[in-house]
Amino acid sequence: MAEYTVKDKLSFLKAAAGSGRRLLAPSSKDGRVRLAEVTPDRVAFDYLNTHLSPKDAFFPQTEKMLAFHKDAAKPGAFVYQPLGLDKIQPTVVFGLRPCDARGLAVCDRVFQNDRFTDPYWKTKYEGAVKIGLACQAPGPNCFCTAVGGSPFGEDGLDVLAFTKGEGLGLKTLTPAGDEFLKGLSGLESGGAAGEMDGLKKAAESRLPGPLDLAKAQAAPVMEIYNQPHWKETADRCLNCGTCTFFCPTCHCFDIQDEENERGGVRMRNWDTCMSWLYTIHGSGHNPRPTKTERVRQRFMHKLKYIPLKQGGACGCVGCGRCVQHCPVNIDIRAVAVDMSK
Amino acid sequence: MTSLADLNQNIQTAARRALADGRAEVVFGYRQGTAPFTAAPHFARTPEDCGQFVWTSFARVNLAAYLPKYPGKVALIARGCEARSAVGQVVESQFPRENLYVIGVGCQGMVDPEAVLAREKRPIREVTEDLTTINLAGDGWTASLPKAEVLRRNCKTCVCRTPKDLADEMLGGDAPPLPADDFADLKALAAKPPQEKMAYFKGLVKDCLRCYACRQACPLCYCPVCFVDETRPQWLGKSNDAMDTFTFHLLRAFHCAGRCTSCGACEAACPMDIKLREFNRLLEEEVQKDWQFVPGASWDQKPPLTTYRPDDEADFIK
Amino acid sequence: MSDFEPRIVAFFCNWCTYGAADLAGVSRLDYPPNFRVVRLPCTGRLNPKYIIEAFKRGADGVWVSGCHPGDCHYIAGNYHARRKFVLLHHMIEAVGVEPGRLHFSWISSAEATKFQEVAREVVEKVRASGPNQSFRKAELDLGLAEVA
Amino acid sequence: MAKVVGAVMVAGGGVAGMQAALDLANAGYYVYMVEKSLAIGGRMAQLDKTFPTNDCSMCIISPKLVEVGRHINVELLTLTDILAIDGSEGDFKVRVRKNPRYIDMSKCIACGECTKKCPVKVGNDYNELLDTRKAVYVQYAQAVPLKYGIDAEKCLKLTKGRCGSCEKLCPAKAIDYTQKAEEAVLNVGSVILAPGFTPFGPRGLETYRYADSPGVMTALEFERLLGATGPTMGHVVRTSDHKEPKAIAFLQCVGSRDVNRADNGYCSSVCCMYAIKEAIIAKEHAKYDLQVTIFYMDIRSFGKDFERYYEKAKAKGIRFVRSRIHTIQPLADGGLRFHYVTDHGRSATEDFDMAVLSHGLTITAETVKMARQFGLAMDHYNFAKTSSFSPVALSRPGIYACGVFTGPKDIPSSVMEASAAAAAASSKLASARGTLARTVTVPPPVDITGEPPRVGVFICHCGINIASVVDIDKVVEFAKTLPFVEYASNTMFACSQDNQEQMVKLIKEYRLNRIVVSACSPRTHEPLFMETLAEAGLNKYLFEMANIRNHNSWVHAGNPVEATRKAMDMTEMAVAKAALLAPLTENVIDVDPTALVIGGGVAGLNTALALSSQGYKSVVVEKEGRTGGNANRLMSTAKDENVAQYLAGLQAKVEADPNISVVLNAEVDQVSGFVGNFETTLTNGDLVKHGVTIIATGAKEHRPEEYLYGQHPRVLTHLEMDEKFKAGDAEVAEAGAFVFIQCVGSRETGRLYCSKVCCTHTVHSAVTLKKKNPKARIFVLYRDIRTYGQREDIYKEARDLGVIFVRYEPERKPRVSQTGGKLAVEVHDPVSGRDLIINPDFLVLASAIVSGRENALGMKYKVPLDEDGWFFEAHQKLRPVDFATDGMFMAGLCHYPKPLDEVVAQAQAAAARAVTVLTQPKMTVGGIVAEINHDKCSGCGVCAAVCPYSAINLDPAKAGKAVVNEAMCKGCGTCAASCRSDAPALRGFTNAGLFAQIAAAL
Repeated sequence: MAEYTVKDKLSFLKAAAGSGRRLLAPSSKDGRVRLAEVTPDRVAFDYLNTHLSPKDAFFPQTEKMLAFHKDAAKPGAFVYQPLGLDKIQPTVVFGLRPCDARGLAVCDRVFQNDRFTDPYWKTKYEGAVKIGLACQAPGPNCFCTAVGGSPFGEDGLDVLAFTKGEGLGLKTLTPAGDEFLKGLSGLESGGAAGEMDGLKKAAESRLPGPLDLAKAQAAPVMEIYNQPHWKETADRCLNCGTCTFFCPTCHCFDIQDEENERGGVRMRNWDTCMSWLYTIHGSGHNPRPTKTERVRQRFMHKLKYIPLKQGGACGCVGCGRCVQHCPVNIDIRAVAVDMSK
Repeated sequence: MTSLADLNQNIQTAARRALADGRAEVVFGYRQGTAPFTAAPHFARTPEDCGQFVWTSFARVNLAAYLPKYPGKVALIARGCEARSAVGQVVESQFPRENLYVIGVGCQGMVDPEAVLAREKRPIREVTEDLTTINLAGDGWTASLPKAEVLRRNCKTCVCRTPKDLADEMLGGDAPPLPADDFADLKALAAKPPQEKMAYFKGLVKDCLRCYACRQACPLCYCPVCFVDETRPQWLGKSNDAMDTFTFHLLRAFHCAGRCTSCGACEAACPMDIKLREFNRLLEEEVQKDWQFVPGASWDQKPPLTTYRPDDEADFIK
Repeated sequence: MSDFEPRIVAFFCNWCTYGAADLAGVSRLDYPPNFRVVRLPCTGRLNPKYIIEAFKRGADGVWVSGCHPGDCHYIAGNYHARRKFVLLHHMIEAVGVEPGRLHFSWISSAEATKFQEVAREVVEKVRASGPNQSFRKAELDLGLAEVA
Repeated sequence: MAKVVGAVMVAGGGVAGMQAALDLANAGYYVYMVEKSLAIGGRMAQLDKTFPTNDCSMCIISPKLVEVGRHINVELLTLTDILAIDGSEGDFKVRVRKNPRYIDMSKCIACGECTKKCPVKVGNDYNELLDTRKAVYVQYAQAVPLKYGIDAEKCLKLTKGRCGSCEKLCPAKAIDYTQKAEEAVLNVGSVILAPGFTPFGPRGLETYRYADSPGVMTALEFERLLGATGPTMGHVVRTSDHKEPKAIAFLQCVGSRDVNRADNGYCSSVCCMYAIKEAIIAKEHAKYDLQVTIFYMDIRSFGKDFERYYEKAKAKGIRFVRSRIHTIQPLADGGLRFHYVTDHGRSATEDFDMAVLSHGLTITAETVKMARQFGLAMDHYNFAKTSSFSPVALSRPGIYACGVFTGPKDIPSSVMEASAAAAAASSKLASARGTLARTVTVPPPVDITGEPPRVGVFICHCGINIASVVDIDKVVEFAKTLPFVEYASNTMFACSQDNQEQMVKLIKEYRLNRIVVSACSPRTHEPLFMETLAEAGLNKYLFEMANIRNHNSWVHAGNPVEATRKAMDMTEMAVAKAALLAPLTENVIDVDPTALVIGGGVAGLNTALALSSQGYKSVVVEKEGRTGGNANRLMSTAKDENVAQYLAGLQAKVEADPNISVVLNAEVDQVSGFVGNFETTLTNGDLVKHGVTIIATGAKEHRPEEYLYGQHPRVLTHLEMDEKFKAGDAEVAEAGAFVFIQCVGSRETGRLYCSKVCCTHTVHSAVTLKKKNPKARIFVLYRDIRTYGQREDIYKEARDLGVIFVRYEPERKPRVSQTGGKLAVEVHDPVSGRDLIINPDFLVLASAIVSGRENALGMKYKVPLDEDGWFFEAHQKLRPVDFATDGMFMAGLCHYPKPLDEVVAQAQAAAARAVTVLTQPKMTVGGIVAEINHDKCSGCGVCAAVCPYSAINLDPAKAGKAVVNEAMCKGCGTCAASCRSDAPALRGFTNAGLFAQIAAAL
């Protein structure tokens, strides 16, 4: 893998934007930073993290999957037509925080694995060069280090960048990253890795130490499942689902058809396990009838089921969004402590 | 009241007393949050639990939202809006009055984190408060702001800062009353051309994620199945379609009409900081004007959409 | 806009306005054919969401009509309806739906001429408001253009 | 009685006749409803609005018309005259003549094509001759039966053998010029006469210039002028020049209270109120500030809510002038100059643009002739004679009356009497109940559970009514393409008998399980098609109609393209809804055939007796230690009938009646249940199970706080004075001077109603005193004397006997003082302008009747009270003894103050209404009613709060969720529209169905 430096962030972004790929990067709009298609001059650097997680770039809130309409030739029959897949463009995503990149990697293992592949995700995710921007000044709610990550983490990224004066230090992490940077002009080779180590240590030192999840991860599922603290946490949970909408690893969706007299569109929308409706069966039976089951599901999923299914990778990446936004201050760190008691 | 510590002490004492007297099996209040600008609803069942109660300006929810069908006797450490919402729960048969004990607290208003962040751009690592100010600390700096300058918008026009008339017991001093919402901005907007009004209201909700945190936080939204979750017929699309989203907000506001106590929990819970109350305020103004009704003002009131007067005015009807 | 023919959904209570429309028919009082009537037992049955649904589906106007206050076949259904109408009417106009789109009236089963007059007025006012473009759901994009 | 026939003839199809017919038919008797004209409806069908609620008259009788027209046990004989009544109670033979209509009722589809070419124009009596109709005509647009008829006297074909255009035009081939009159004999057990009235014709009163001044019209003409279906569609204009009047005057008592010119000494009871109503409506209709003046003698707003109505009129700027106009002088511009003497004796002149004569109610010569022929006693005004204690029984046993036939009265009183007449007329027929009444049997509906919708669509041509405008074939072809449509076809007349049979066949052949008919209005034809479905073995609710005639072809005749498109849309909407319809079940519940009567006064006892005559048991609960209530204290009625004797007889009858048990010293404690199955626990611990409840809790005499009442032993209330009379009090007998003060506690702030009985009571007492002691000086201090109806006679008698009436203004009430025990009454006489001082031996206060304010009782049975504390009926005009809550009725003073004869009538009426429930061993409930989905219900109670029928409860046994009582739900759907989470669904009008209709509409 290679390392580069650039003297001027803007010229780097201009080069990236001129690569033939669409540039997605953090930018500020209405006082909030979001990942969006922007011109290089509007890319933001003075942000802790994007307001929403970057998952919507690969898994949008509403994704139109296919359309169907009545077959004029054959009464009673319908013609199906995929929507959108062919419109997906190669992208370069700049400015992903390492925690979020790690979150996307968790999602990636859900949407593509040995059992099935989601073409919408795959096309977008694999079609994107993901350039991370390391956190040199982590925020008050950040705890990536507590869940095995780092402000300079590399999981899920093709390139890791860090701010170096007016310029950037860059380190490629994958062949795709290598290839992308190779094609750009204005990059100087070397001069990044050494500095990065020091910055990484400094940043990590400002973050909390690891959560002790060992006990929770070692214990049988049902032991954790039956712990008494769930009800107590659920008592104050509103089931508002804000945590799931903001979580970079939450990936649940609901497929809906919308129709008119001529045909219809099939779309998938973000869904949330906090919702009563999420698990209701056609029969009317609901296996997660109360808040307690739903709250337990979310935390078990993050801290127990994902690690079980994804070879120990934690389902929480410590971005801190849920801690910041939860209106009733349900703090996943505290839940993790409860689970490990 | 001389200090926040005294008030906290009084709250804890009152809570313990309510448990000891058998007036309550559980006391609803708040405890300190684990992150800046947060507070956690706290449900105390033992005298020890009561020790965690604090007065906070960072409550983002309305404790009355927990009342519907809550088993057993509850003491509610209530701000004015929470007391009014509790009245609504009782009036709407969601919680029996005899199981409710209201410990009212004079309230100077909740702090809007966005307003603080607009004033203080440096990363804030710690937030504390006393009676009238909030204290901020960052990397090597501290600062203070008067609460009155960074209040949540709903708190700036609160008509029930001191819920004396609703509380079974009052703590803290009276909070000086504020002028009620005069809806001047809405009146000005009403004079604008339709396109501008539509652009304004659609613009408000353009970022809505349809997460329904507003609904979940709202003490009025206790329906077992919300109209947006209707499936037979499913008449409201689930996507981020602008009209579906707009419809959700319009109808939710309609459902809150004559019931909303302006507690602001919807806006405080909204992770996209949408000014949701603009929709509610439209109807609040109308309810006050047409029926002189103030939700949650008395235990025996009839919400305006459950009653009528034969001579109700409706000039627009041909 | 001159050839614009508005599409209007009308909600009539069975006992008064639906009857007035029947009587208008008996009396051969003509009016524009732009509205389609949904018959309800009472305006009390009118859930406000029906009005929004009609607009969402692209109606250019909505007309609600029932018994005069005091004449309700069900004693008080229209009194309760009236309170809902007050709020809905206010809200719909406040959020920027043109004032000419949503109409309410009380027309008794004997008022065939009033029915005719109001029918004409409603259609003309909706026509003057033009096609409903802002308070409706966008047409579903079935991707048909690409197929063709 | 040897033979008892379980049928009753009701003569007269006005509102009273209709009510009597329905009550009898619903109680298990077969009813012949005989109507002279083309259609039922009577005078009420002519009214625009009704006082004091300003209800639309047609809107409120229309459902009643339809009910009578469709009732399986009411046989409607229109154009029918009664020739003779032979036989006796239990077994009358009534000879009738059915006159020809010249139109085959079974074929006429009421399309009106026949009128188009009819060359004959005739004065339209429905509009009081203010416009014209054709010789072939329908009486009015909503007439029942909605069938045309030919005016034999005017028709060219029938009179001169020419024309015949209607026969050529009729698409249904219904015209039959060869019809002849037929005679028939009806065998009935009793007869109810409800011939109604004709308004007094003012042509003979030259003073009012009605005959020669177009600006002068009668009130009924003015009513038609106000009517939306009237000659000017409600636009108030002077008919001669179509000018909008600036000032209108109403002249009261035209042909009433007038023995000099009209020979009608009685008060017509309704004119003050209808004049106020017409004045209010006229002002509402005028888009400008119309000046309205009412010239009156006394304003008689004595009924429930009338006084408020009067005050409202004053507040609206209607001017009231106490004077009788002596001359009207027509002006050149069509205006009118009034000359009159003011209340203060001064002459005045004033110009108006129009004058409305508030003409009284009179009995027609035809009715008089009939009454004589049938051997009925009449009073000197030709009203049928009755007693106060049996107010609906006429002099010939077995013949009963209701409405204006027995005296002038308003609609609620007529309706009350109608129900009373139904009770009285069936009181001797109980043994034959159900012997002639018919029931329908339909095959049990097939189970369609699990079947996908298979919709059959029938598009009606309605002759040329639809087909001449709408391209029917196109609509049929379109219907075939709609989802779930299995069959679609056209039909010439969907409602014809042969098509009905065809539909039954097709339903079976194609296994259709939803039916859509695109034709005319469901308001008139839905029941017919629903019956057809039932005959075909389909649940009758699996039906939907599209009204492509009234709402389409008839109003878009000039635009066939759009009309066809609209017909397609309407059919699509109907199909969309039909596909989602579910079969609705109707369940039966048992009815406990017992009544609980709360209150043992004259009202309660009469109700119990009337119920007993029908074989039903009742429990009468009386809170005092004796029955009789206020009647225990009354002396005599206005007709001088002895109340004590009557009461003793009544009590003895009750005592002897095995069907009645009286519980004294007890009240209602706890209540549960609903119509058919109430359970009431009394304060003595008794549990009463009952199917109906009659509230007859009476009222109280107000205890005055003025005029030295309670401070001087000779200041008495009416009831106290009556007790002295009854006791033969010597001091009263010897006294030489009496003063009566009227309106003590009535018609003032806080009690803004007239107590109705006090004026009559006062003049009756005055007359009694004068007769005993002609030298006694008697003064009546009054505001308006309200001796309505024939009671006016005793007012006149009192004046003739020398009783002195002095009017006082409420702002200058009489002042009462005492000096050394001697009373002095000082009153300002506005006529002379002087103050009078009278020293009476007795001062009698006509004290108000006040409600017992039975709020607690009301809460227990979930029935409301009005702001004055009177129990609030389901409808002030047409359901004066019913509560909105099923199975609940009221009688007597708890409803409103009223004299004994009206109390008895209302008591009998309550019984008749109760019998309509008790007579059904099982009640059918369900159909289009609400149901609650408990998965969606939060138990917030909004549905229960808005339900006008108290049909919804929050059930503690169901976690506080709402439950609908199907027996009480009327299907308005207000609950369903008010619930935020859509927990209630109105069957037949579900969200899914209505959303589907909205979608299909666009």
